Amino acid sequence: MTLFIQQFFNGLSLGGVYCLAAIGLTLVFGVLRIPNLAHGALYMVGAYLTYFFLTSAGVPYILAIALAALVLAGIGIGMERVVFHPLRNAPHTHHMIAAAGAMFFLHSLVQAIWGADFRRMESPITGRVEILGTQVSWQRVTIVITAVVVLIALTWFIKKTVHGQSIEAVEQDRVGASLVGINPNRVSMLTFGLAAALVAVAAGLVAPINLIYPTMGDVIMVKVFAIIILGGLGSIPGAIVGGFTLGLAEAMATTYVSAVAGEVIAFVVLILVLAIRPTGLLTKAVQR
Amino acid sequence: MLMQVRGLSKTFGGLHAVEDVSFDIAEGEITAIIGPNGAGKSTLFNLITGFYRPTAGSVTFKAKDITGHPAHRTAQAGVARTFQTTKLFEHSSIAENVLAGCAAGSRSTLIDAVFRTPRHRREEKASMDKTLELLEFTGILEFKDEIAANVPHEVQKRAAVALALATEPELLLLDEPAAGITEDETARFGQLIRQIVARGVTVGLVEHKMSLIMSLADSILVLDQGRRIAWGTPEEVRSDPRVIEAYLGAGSQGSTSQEDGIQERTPGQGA
Amino acid sequence: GDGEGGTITIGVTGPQSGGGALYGENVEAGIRLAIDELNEQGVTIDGEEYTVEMRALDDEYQPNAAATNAQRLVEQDDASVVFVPHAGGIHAAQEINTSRSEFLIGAYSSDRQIVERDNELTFMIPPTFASYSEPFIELFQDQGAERLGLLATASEYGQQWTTMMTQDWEGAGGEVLSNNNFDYGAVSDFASAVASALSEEPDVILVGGPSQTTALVIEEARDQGYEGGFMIMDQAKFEEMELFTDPENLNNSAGPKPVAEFDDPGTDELVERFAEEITEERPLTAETSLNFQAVALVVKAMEVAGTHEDPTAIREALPEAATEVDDVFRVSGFPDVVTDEGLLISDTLEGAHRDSEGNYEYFPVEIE
Amino acid sequence: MKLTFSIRGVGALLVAAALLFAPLILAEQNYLLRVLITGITYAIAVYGLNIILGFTGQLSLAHGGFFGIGVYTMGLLTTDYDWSFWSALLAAIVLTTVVGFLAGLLALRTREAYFAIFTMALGLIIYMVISRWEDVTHAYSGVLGVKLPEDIGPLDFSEPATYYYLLLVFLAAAAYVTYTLRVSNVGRRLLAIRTSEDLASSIGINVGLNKQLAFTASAGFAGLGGALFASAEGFIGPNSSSIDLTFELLMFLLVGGVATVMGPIVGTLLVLMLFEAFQDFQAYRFILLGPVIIALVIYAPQGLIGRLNQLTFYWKRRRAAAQKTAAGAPEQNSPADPHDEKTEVR
Amino acid sequence: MLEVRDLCAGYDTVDVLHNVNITAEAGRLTLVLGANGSGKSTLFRTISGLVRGRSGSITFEDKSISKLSSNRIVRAGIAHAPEGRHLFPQLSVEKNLTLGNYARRSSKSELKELLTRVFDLFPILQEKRSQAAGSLSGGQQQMVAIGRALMSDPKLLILDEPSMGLAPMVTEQVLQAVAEVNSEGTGVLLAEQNAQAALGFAHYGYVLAEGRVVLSGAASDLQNDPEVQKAYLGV
Ligand SMILES: Nc1ncnc2c1ncn2[C@@H]1O[C@H](COP(=O)(O)OP(=O)(O)OP(=O)(O)O)[C@@H](O)[C@H]1O
Ligand SMILES: Nc1ncnc2c1ncn2[C@@H]1O[C@H](COP(=O)(O)OP(=O)(O)OP(=O)(O)O)[C@@H](O)[C@H]1O
Ligand SMILES: CC(C)C[C@H](N)C(=O)O
Ligand SMILES: [Mg+2]
Ligand SMILES: [Mg+2]
Repeated sequence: MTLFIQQFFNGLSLGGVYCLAAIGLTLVFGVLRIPNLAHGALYMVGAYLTYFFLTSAGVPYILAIALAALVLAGIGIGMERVVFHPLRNAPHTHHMIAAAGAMFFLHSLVQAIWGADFRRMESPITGRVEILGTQVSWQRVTIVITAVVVLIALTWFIKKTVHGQSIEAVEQDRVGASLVGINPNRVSMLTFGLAAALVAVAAGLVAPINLIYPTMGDVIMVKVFAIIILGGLGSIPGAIVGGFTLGLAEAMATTYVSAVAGEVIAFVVLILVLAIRPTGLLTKAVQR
Repeated sequence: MLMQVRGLSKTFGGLHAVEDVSFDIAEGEITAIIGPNGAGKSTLFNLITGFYRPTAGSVTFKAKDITGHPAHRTAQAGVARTFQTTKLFEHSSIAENVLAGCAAGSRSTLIDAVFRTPRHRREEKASMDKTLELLEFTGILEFKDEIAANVPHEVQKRAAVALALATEPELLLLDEPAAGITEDETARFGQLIRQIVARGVTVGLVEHKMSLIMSLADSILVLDQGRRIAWGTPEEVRSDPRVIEAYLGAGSQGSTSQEDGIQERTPGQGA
Repeated sequence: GDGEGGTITIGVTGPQSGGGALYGENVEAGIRLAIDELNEQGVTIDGEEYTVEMRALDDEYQPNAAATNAQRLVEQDDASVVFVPHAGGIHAAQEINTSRSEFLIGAYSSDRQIVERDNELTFMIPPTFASYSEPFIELFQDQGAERLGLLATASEYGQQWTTMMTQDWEGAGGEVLSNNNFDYGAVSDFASAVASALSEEPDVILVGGPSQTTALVIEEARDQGYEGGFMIMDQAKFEEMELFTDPENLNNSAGPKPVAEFDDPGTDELVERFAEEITEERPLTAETSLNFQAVALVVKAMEVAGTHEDPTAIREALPEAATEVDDVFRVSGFPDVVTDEGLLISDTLEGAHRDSEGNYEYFPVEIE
Repeated sequence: MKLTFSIRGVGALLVAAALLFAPLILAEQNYLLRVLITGITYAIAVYGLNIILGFTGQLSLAHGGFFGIGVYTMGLLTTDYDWSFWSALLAAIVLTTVVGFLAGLLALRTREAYFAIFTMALGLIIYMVISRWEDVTHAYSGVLGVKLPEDIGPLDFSEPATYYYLLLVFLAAAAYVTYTLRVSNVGRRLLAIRTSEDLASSIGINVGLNKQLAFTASAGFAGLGGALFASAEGFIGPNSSSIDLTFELLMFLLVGGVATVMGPIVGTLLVLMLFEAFQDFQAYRFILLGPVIIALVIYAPQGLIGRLNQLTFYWKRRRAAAQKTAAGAPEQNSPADPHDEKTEVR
Repeated sequence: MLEVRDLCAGYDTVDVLHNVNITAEAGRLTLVLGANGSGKSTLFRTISGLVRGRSGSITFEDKSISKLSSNRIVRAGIAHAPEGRHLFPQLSVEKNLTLGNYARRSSKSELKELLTRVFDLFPILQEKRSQAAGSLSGGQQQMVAIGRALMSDPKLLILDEPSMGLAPMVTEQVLQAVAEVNSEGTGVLLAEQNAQAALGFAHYGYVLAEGRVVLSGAASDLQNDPEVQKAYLGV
């Protein structure tokens, strides 16, 4: 039973990690419909930036994350301008390949700057808390709480603010959007900037429980794509459900089946869900 | 009767988009369907052609029950349609569009194509001939190499008809074929429809342009809020107070007067 | 020497980008350091002076890319020796090195299959990992350990280690618990796998993958309250792990001996040069030191054979060359013998045990 | 009509001639021949990807996996089970086709992004099975000594050039099938589906069935490519079924030109040669290659062959227009509506 | 208010408009007639910035707008209900409408007023306010498109065949409503196939043929022009 509870919390924190990493992608892929394969690379750059501010520039942890988010937002915007904006009328496959090009570029660039070494980042959030007889680190608790808070704030932002709605409008009809006075370019940039900032926060929080290295984003990215599809594209509640489902499924499969099962479970769940509901768990009413 | 529709219904959530509609389409005639916006006309077409599954009711075509058959089977059985927002293969040329219609019905397989069997060559030739004939017939031959997305509205509408005809249907359902085209053109479109009937294709027509309806239709089905409120000859329908109230409005006389611009129709065999 | 006579190209194909980039960098560092030293000393073959050069291509750890690169190095750069630091690449290169092209493979992988293929143009640089099995088991069983947990990385090499250890541990009368191996590089959070392994209450756990991730796995286990021992596969290095986790977490573990602890004549100098010329951010490890030795060995073999172009002759000269290599190149268990199979045997190889106080003890390991 | 055909015909002939004489030109550069050989096996798989993506518009990310199934069927059957090359080749095609068919039943229920991610998951599962099912696939240890084709009469396939020509035959077949698709009713049906499934089914095209067939055939080609790859390489590992491979295949296709006949081979060889050329920049080559890839996609979104076809098409149009200037025939042009999402295919 | 001078415009390689001159006065209803493909929509798209003009000038309230992007043009006070509608199909009718006010950022009460006006005009939309716009009937979608343009309370309203797909009764209602909006002071630029009815409301009209203005004049003059009568009035 303690094993179960322990794994439950492990799954929960893993789910939190997934959710945090998924948020930006939900915006960019789910809402703007750009399958940004470089999202994982942005996550990685976010981790390096946090690391840089923390160690080389010596600023405090929270500030380091904030600065990294700021810089990464700039990078995200640059990426939108240089890579995706020229492709706005091209099919999504082209976005994918261009994003892959951007991903290669970022991997190489980071390796050129920081080398291929593994790095470890210390978080000031230390110690563990005992919940139901199991030990959970504060860092993990922080991740889960941040994930939930950010997701709620974002849902609110998208649904309730004019800005949020403009993102949806641009996704659905660029011409229509510009005809009501929305600047589609600005919205795209805003979305990319926001997505990048969020993924930097995710990376900054997650980095201390893992390592920093140039390909660290690859693993998480595939899972994150799975999550937002599992939940239903563009659905933020879907991303929450998807993220925590996969986190828990992985923890449980690892415990009660095998480690290999833990690694594949995400994809098996995805396939099962889509086989039954081809448009994901929580989908909007109308398909285009 | 070429087609019999009985008690057809469709609900979306709580909304009865089409409710218990029955009517017939007689062979060789033009059956028009009119009604206010949102009356369920397009939905009715979607039900007949298998794009939606009816919640109740039946559709019989050539004495065979086709209720709920998927769209492609309905099309193969001989029911073609156009869409309200004109749908074409936008990035292909007009000729390629019509060729696609021919290809849809062709029997040849990849094996035929790979080995260039006589059947394949025969079909290729036939498709080409048919395409040119249909473009000529619909009067858009000169646009054959234009990309569909770039030709004027009215050419698109005609191309959509040619594409539908390429599948060699017995029944052609047209959803607002004359929307957005000039009066002048509308009249010529009326002629085209008449020629289609003359080819032996039965036509079902949804349209808001009463000039067209009144001059062409052999019988008219009137829908309002999903229900049938009238079904009969143009004369019957025109004078039906419920139709006037729900659809035509008091100014309806004005629109029918435009009938003059259109040739006298050939009398149908009666509804 | 100036090497007016020409150049000898040592080919390398390894991961320079992607997940294996660091590993590839370390290998290349060893080769580069050796080459610099060799050029300093001068290389004379058949009376002519040569400059040695390294030409390295990126294969992203992919077997077929490695083979293509090797062929390219041989054809375009006239390399007669190509170093390949991963089992897959070595196997793929072995498909062509005696037929479509001719070149000697400097195989840096501890997978024994490499020398079992009767490929006449291969020599295997590191000790086979099978060498560690017996001493590790003895060490922990002497301490009373019975239950072995499995928590290694799920790469080829990890799986083979695990299979070997499972057999040997059971052979020695111990109990092997369920296999919780997972891919260290593909899992975002180790906590679950560690928790599963711990739930069976092992006395000792087999871990191992890249040092850094291994350190994290060990740390996670300690955090979850595990107090038993660790057997650490030879890929992970104590000297690196110490930088990634509180060294106390590593207490009560056995693994390969840190390079810096070897008493070979060249060790100290190489440690110093590594820090100076490569990086101070990470310690010198076996990836670097073993390849360093191997380059010296193979160039010496060229001198002995009197040719730098004939791979067969070079291969045949290896055993003799092993005895003649300069002391600076002897750093971490320099081979005394090169077997016909292509194994490099050193009788000074040792393993390390970090006891519960955090002190290291070394024990002999016999290469098999 | 004739004119365009001949321009394209000449282009195709040039490529064919280059491929035919490559072994003679590359006599001293075996490694480039090796790159070509690998490239051709990939290109065959790319032709497969082209069927599903180019002709029905569905992005499959399972093709690396299908390729892997071909690789391992060939690899395992000719080693552990000692089958002959030819029977293993047949088995590989059959197996991938069957797997493709079964996968299609589920995958094709989804569309667009969902289809892409569904197939990506499928590809990853295939990869996991291959890389973890030790007892059967030998996992990361890989498979050694995959057989080359048995000699046929005087043809000795252990000679790289001979094997190369054998591959060329398969490649030509794949290209020919694609060509036939482009100009036949079967291809028209698929292209119709790609543009609008609703419209396609309204004219009687069985969308589900056609997509299913396309996906199945597409998987079969990937398997064929994989099987040939395994034999050409001799040693195989799980890498040859990875998701990275899928993206490489996709990149080859997009650079060459989706839905074109020559795109797959031109794109594949071009990118591979580009990769080789950039090797000199070592680890940092992607600092250059990344932007190069992005630029290719941005400036030739229809791919190189697609772009060339478009140019010949314009040229033909302009001539036609010039011939009847008097009539003031409207000119062709590409869609300018910012909402147009798909690029032209011809 | 709106001055189009010597405008040439087109797509990639086709020229559609040739030296078009058009003026839309404030508070008046200006009608553009023309056969299919004569360039009406292209003209409107160029004015609202969806298509870039090649030469010539467009000024609105004495400021050049030919270089502005369409979202800036909306802010300047021009609303365009385009051909093809360009709604946001997955958003609710109400969201579509409120987004129509995006450029304006009206206060809550103003927004409510504008919404009421649209709902008064098209009562069915009130009923369907929370339904996704993409699931409406064709005519209902057309109503949303017009309504959305009205929501920005523009100075100049450009309507491209607003009656397309509308039932005859509604067509009249819509034209009536357009006239009403116009009489409240909003300038209107209208393309409409139902020339008969439209000319009745319009002040001034232009006839376009093959991208050129071939005729212009007061609506009443056009109504009596034999050419117009033949081509557009079906007389
Ligand atoms: N997919 C759907 N989901 C929900 N409601 C729908 C859907 N499709 C149609 N409706 C509703 O059903 C009703 C009938 O729509 P339909 O498109 O059949 O009308 P119509 O008679 O063709 O009108 P129009 O003349 O405007 O084209 C409308 O109220 C519409 O909102
Ligand atoms: N996106 C486009 N690309 C190329 N040509 C186009 C495009 N859109 C329209 N055209 C062409 O421009 C010309 C003018 O079209 P436009 O749509 O402006 O005419 P219109 O008067 O609005 O006609 P309609 O009554 O059919 O709406 C036509 O010949 C048309 O084929
Ligand atoms: C420890 C190393 C010598 C093993 C190496 N990672 C390999 O691929 O075989
Ligand atoms: Mg309708
Ligand atoms: Mg228009």
